[in-house]
Amino acid sequence: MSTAERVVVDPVTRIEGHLRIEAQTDESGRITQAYSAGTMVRGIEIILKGRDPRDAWAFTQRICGVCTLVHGMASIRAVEDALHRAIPDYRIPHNAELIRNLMIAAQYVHDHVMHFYHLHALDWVDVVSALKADPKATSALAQSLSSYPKSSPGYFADVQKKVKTFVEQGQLGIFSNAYWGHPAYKLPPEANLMAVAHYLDALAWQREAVKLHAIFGGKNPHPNFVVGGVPSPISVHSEGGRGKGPHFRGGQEATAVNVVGLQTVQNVIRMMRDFVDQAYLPDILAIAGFYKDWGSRGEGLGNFLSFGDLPSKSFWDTDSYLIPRGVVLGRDLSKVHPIDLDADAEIQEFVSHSWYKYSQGDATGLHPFKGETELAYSGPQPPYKHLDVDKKYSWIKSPRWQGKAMEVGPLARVMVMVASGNAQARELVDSTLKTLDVPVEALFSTLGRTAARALESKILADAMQGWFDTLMANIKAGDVKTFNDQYWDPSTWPKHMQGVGLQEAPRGGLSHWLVVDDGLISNYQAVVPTTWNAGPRDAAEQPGAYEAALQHNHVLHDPKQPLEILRTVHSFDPCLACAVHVTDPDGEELIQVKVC
Amino acid sequence: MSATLEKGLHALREVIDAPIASYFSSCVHCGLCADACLFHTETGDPRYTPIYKLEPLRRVYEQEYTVLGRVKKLVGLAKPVDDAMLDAWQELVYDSCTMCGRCSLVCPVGNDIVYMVRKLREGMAASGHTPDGIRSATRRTVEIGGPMGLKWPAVANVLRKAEEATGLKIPVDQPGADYLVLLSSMEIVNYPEYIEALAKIFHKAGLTFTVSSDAFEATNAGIQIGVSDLARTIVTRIVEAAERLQVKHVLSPECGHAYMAIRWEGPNLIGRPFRFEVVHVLELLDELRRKGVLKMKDTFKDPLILHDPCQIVRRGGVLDAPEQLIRQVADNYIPVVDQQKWNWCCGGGGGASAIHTEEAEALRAKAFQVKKRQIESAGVDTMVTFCANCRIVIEEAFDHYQMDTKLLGLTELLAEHLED
Amino acid sequence: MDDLQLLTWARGPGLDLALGIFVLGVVWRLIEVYALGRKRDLAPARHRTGASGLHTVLRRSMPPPGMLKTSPVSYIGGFVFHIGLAIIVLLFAPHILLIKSLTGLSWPGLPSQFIDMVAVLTMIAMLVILVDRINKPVKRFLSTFGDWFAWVVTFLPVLTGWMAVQHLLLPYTLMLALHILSVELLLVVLPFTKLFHAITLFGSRWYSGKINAHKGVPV
Amino acid sequence: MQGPLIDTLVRQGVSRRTFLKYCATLASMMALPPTAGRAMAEALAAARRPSVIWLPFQECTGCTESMTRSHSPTLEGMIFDMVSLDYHETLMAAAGHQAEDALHAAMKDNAGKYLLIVDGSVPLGIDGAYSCIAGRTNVDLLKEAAAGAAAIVAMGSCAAFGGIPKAKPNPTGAVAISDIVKDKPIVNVPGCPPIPVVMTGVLAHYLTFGRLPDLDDKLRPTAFYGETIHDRCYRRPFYDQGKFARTFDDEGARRGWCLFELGCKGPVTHNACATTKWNGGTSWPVESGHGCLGCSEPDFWDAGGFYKALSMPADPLKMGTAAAAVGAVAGVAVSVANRAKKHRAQASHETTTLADLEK
Amino acid sequence: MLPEAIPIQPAMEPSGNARPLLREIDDMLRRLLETGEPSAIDLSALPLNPADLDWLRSSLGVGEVAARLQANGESTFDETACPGVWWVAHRNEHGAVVAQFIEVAFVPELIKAHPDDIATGREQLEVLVSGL
Repeated sequence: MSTAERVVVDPVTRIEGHLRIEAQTDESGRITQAYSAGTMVRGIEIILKGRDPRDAWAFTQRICGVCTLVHGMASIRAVEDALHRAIPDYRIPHNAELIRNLMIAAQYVHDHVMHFYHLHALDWVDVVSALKADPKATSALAQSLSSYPKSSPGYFADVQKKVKTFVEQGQLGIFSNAYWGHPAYKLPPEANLMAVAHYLDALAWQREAVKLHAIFGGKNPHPNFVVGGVPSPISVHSEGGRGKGPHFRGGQEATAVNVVGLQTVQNVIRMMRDFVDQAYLPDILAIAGFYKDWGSRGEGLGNFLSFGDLPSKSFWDTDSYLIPRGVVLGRDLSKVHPIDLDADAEIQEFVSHSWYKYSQGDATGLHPFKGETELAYSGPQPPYKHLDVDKKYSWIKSPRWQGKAMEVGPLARVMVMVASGNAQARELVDSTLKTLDVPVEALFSTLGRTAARALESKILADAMQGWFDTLMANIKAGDVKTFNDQYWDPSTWPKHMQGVGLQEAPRGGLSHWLVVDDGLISNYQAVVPTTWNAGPRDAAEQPGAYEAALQHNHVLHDPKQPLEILRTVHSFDPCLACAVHVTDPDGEELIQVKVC
Repeated sequence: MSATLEKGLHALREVIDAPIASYFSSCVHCGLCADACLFHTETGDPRYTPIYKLEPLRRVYEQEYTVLGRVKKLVGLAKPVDDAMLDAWQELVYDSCTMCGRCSLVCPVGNDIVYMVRKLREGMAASGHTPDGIRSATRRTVEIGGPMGLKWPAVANVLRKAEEATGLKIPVDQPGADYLVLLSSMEIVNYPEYIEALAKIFHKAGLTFTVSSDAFEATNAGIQIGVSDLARTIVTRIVEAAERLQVKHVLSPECGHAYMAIRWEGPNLIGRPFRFEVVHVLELLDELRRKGVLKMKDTFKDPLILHDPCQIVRRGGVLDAPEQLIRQVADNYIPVVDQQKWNWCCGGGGGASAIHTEEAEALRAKAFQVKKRQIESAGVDTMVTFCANCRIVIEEAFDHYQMDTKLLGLTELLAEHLED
Repeated sequence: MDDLQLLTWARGPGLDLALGIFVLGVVWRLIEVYALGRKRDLAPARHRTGASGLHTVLRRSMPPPGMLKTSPVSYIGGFVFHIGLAIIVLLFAPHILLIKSLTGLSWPGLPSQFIDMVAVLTMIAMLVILVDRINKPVKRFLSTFGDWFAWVVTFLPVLTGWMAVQHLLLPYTLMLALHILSVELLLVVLPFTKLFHAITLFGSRWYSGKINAHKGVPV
Repeated sequence: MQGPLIDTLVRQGVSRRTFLKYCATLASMMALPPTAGRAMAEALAAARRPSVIWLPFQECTGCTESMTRSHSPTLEGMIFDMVSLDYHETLMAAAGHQAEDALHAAMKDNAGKYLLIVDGSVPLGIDGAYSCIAGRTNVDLLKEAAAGAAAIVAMGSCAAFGGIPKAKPNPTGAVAISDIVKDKPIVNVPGCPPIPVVMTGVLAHYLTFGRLPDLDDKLRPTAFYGETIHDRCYRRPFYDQGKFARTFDDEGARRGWCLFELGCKGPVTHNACATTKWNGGTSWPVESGHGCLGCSEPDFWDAGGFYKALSMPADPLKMGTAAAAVGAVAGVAVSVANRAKKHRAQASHETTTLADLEK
Repeated sequence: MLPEAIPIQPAMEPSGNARPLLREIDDMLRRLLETGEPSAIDLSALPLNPADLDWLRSSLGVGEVAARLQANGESTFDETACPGVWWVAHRNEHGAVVAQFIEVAFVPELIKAHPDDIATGREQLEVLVSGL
């Protein structure tokens, strides 16, 4: 093995945004220290200042085009929460909550599937090895796992032929120069072929899945939202018509949410359940079976936070959430700690190792309502080889809950669900552990994180049908209200208000903190999942979730091919544009850099 | 001190008020007022467009009372009002304007143009830009007592003759009478039968009246020329006489400007309301008609039309009485198209009839064509009016055009057919 | 600056500026005009003048008897163009929204094809009026630079608005920006040109009505 | 109709008719004449999969996500059959040094021939340090990659026009690709994100004809950006009839009436949403009920707010009250002066006598 | 509950934009007869609403030939009552119409077999023949 060295992975690919990992290894190749850095900023929080809060969703939505819904939703909720805090009887129509749930859940399932097959799978699946597979054996394997219809030998032979042609042409494109043949790849050729086939299937599947967003939001990526409900009126009319009850409009005098559109939604829900049940979950279990050793590395923090989401009644009724709100500390699933959103010391962001400056000193932590966003870039002048990790080294801030670093995301949610007593979650976790024949500790790992993503996809895909049925029942009963226009006009708002928009995004707990003065945004802070997970060390030198996970039991086979780093980092599903969204327009910083 | 440009501008600065400012701000140069002005319609000369006649006033307003105008003046973009301009405008403001007020009626933005002409004449007069004829009429009125230079003995003579003709007493300087009867020189000289008619009617109605030897003249050339100071002098005579004689009413004669002067301008000239009521003779007659006092012994048979004098009807507000009265006496009254407040001027009001230059007379004659057409299209040989000035102007025009149309005074016509 | 930026400027700072100058100018000019005051008429009124000022404000919108025949272009053209302008300004849905955002008041609009037709009629009427001004001796004689200028600044918003809707000559965005800018030009110059009649007209008619009603003449 | 692509397709079981049909539909979408489908097929069939390098700068990955939603051709169709996507951070298997190596190899092997696709704007503030990949600034990477490119596709509004990073106050000094690269053919494919079929259509056109499609003055393909949303909107008849949705949930909204009053920017937005729709023709923003944000126009973020109708003020009007006050003060000042002047004139009135009338 | 449970009420009227196409088609037919040159109208590129298309379709009538192509979804080639005028509709795998043409030709372009495909067919045939 090699000598101790600094392994740099930049760009970390198959993620959203620009992430850089620097890992210090010892002589054995074991990672002793890991540093996670976001290397791109746009300054969206600053851009938002002085704008109409109703417009904010469109800006924040562009924080990320992958989890394309979550920032828009969080922003909408922030404005609504501000209104609700100021005007307690301010409410969102039930249909709007249901449609939002459907859109959020669709985002989860879509995002998780795409993450697994297109961003994460190539860490576990060797495409080149698939060429050696026997299509017949692959078919047998596939049929043994699930009832997924595309499992004939001919189907796999076709896929193999396609890949073969592709490889033989010599233009490998996106598959070129990868770690093919790395000894850490452990799947047999047949499993690889099956995964490659599902890689392609999932691409086709996801195109259909997003149609749910297109129906309600007009398009995907970046569907539309509106403060006070959803901007997708239901095309029914109650006057005239035959018999009782509402009638759907068709033709020109209609919106997308007509009988055809709702049928599409129903189809998408069915398709999502089918794919999760027949492909995603079985594939995860099958692949995980070959990588059980990853059940003992990559955990890191052991602290999990969930803001909760998917209300059956109202977002302000936290008891009606499908995903509960709370914190699990130190793997202790017996206790769920409550979260106080408004206490100054509860949620704070630190910039000790981030390129920002706080007016009260960089060692302090600030509650997001009082958050500051003044930049102090002090990194090396590009082009650079290494970041100075002892000082500041990232555009990402370090959020903490009661001073502790937290992991957010699917694993955190499943842990909080389990700890809160969600029966389906418990059952799924138990059966997964049993199928894989691994101890409960294996949950707290890179493997557990990737599996949790699949488990919650199942929980959500199942829940979607219920929300859809309720929506249809409401429509049938004549309730087609989807938007509350009562406080639409900012001139009807109180002069000062503030609110927080929470959302459990696919990558974890997301919070947008909004302060409004005279109908315009005076402060906007987005504390996003990847900030929690990918943030650098804080004032107390506590590492962030990525860093802690990488420092947990990783030995690199070959520092030149740091596949192990990718596996653990990808298990978090990094979304860097989300994490890095602030900067300062101050021109003087230019000079500072030159001085450095 | 004599008339100067500065004095004229000074006078204009005094009279410009909010309505004038509003009117000038509203004018859109649509030119519709031209269609309402007989001097334009009969000549086709665009200079006779009423609003154009006000250009000096407009310039003074703009340059003195608007910031933009002042700035324009400062940087030399505004043409100042000078003597040459006023000289050129004299014809437009006097010869070709009878202050008939028809233009004020048609202006789509509501500009009261004649209101402004009256004010502009203050400046024209003060700066010495007035026609000789009006000026001498004014002089005669102020110095002698009437525009024609008539003195009391001559009047007394006429009154005596009327007493003889009617056999009725015409009281002079009789205090406490119901009515102080005012006359106009023209009536006294040209239409003495008016006085006879009045005497008969008062007698019939059982009302008392008197004539004042100090204030028999009703016309007021000061208003026509546009000098309020002189107009005040003239009207004050009447006011003093009426208040001295403690009459309840002052009876304005048929003459239009006289009525305008005493009824509408009078109180404003002396700066206080009168202690008596001013009544136009037709108003009185109409009231008597309504009371049934005015009974006719016979009627006038020939078809006839009515000429409504501007200052009494359109500008004076005596709207309905003339037609009611003519219907009382005439069998074949033919209403013309432009009647009552829409009537066309005779062409000699506002002092114009006093201008005796060749050009002014030719212009008047030309302007009369509108009346001529009215008479011809009605196909009548008789026209009735109730303003001495109109009668003179119309008869001159009849002569000019060699028309043999008969022109009658309304009051005399009534008196002639009055039940004995 | 590209066309959308120009449009945004026109809708934003440009509009603010233009409306500011307009409001400033109107308030200033109104005070300038009406603070000159007038003397009370001491002659006793023939009868109470009541709402005569208001009557005149309304009555003067109709042509006097006979005048329609003598000046058909002025009246019919004027009617078509003024009513057309009013319809376009007050009953075209996008304009109603502007009015709503300025005043909070709104009402239903008319179909855009109708507005379109009205715009064409309005422009034809304005062109006829322009030709009339050139041809008719009185109008030509009275016309000053201000009259031609006022015609142009009034015509431009209608023309640009119509062309924007019809997608003529320039891209819609740019044409819309020009339309809004032309309206802003109109707003800016209105208080300082004869276009101010749009406001003083009411005062002028009211004065006429009052002054004449005092004598008993409805005008 | 022969060549490596068609051979590949045939070997993969894709018939010539399928391919022709694909070309015909693509030509239809690109508003090319019906005969162009045939030409396209001939050209595409003969093409060797050209190298495509996709560089992400200040972006949100929405453009890439949108590309994955492409229905015809599909992303996998593109990657396997049409182009050789040699560098794309979100999709590529390799990472770190291996990714960089792949990039450099592609640039070297295809020098002067590869198509460079860029999403995201490029920050110029603090010498570009606001956005770095592998320790190098975006502007540095862009210049290097552009030098060897045959043409550049600025994918999405950020790359095309600066997009959201350039929104006021543009904290990072973000600029569009065309602000930096001046010596290469550039096609802007704006949209936030662009419509997948537009993205693939532009690529297909380039592959077919070896040059960029006809562009407008903003370097957008006229086939897709030639008309406004409003002109092709299925709700246009309601606009013409004066039927408008007044809230997002009134009867008009449910009947699909025009969204102009709710701030739709369709009239000033050049894009093909109304005709191509989104996500395989499922819907598009206006059909679902939200007005067009105008996302394919330069600086649409600063165009006055998404819920303000185009005829409404873009900014709060601030001057009105102040102007009225100033106007009142000015007016009062002027009128005080005017009245003083008039009173002076009246006070200094000299009675006019008969003698005065004579000049 | 399924959305089908709720009845649908379509409403649409023709805009009249389809009418002028008939003249154009007539001109194209004349050209086909005189020069043998086929031509096509891309219906998706025209401002036609579904009612317009219905009107056009029913105006042109139904002819004798109807062909179907299964390639990446179904395509239909229907001869109208005017021989030589074909109604061509391309659908994707989900059955949604992605492009629609009126093709004026003796036989629609896409129906003709390509010489290369025929050659391939012959090769297959030869295998069969040799196996006899």
